[in-house]
Amino acid sequence: MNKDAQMRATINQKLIETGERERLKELLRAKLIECGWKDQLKAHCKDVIKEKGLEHVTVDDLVAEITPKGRALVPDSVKKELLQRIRT
Amino acid sequence: MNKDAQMRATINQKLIETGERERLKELLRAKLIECGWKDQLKAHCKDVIKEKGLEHVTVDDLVAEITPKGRALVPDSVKKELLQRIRT
Amino acid sequence: EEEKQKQERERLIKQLSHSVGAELTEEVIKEGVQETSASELKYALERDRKARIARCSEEVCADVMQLFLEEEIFQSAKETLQELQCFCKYLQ
Repeated sequence: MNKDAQMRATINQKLIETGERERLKELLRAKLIECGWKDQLKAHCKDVIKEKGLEHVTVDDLVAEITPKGRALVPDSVKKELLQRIRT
Repeated sequence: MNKDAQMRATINQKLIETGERERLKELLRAKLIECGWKDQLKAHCKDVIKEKGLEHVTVDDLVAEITPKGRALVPDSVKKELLQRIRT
Repeated sequence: EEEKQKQERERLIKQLSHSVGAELTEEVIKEGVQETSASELKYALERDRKARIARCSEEVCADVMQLFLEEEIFQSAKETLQELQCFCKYLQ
């Protein structure tokens, strides 16, 4: 294992052991609701379903369609806060 | 002990006893910092570390690599000034 | 004879001064080289460690975010689809 892989494993282990990984997920969830990400995603889901027709769409189709937008809609401030929390 | 060795011992003893030896070394250190010798040495260290790779270099390697340059980089004016101080 | 002795003494002092000067210079060079080598290597290792922490933290952060988004997006898609299907059934 190279040094980077070792370091990543250490950071991950620490996040799990301290329960920080779960706390981070909670923080992300709260932040994304707060900034309207969840609502925007839901609206986008509805648009896709409307466009394709309820009978012809599966969860997997929907996931494939909305994932790029879902990623793009995450505010930089949320990404930064997450990174900050992982670094410290 | 021949005459030369005797005189040499006397001078050295006098330099140590009067604290002049340490003062001369201090003067030399200050002059080397002032003339940029230390900075050049640092830059050379960085080059060697870059060239050899951080994983493959030890303090002893660095010492061996930069000592010749360290000697060559001492300005003549500094050597002359030191000599002048020793004589007086 | 006196002049000769004086000259000899002068020569000796000059020679010894050079020798003491060279000795002191070599000592200071060795100390300086040792100190600089040790500190530069220490700084380089520290810089490397900090850069690695920053790089790996970013990678871990990206992984955490990706896994989280995968779960959330899947949940959102599933919930929205179920919601609309229920609504549709209700209308029918």
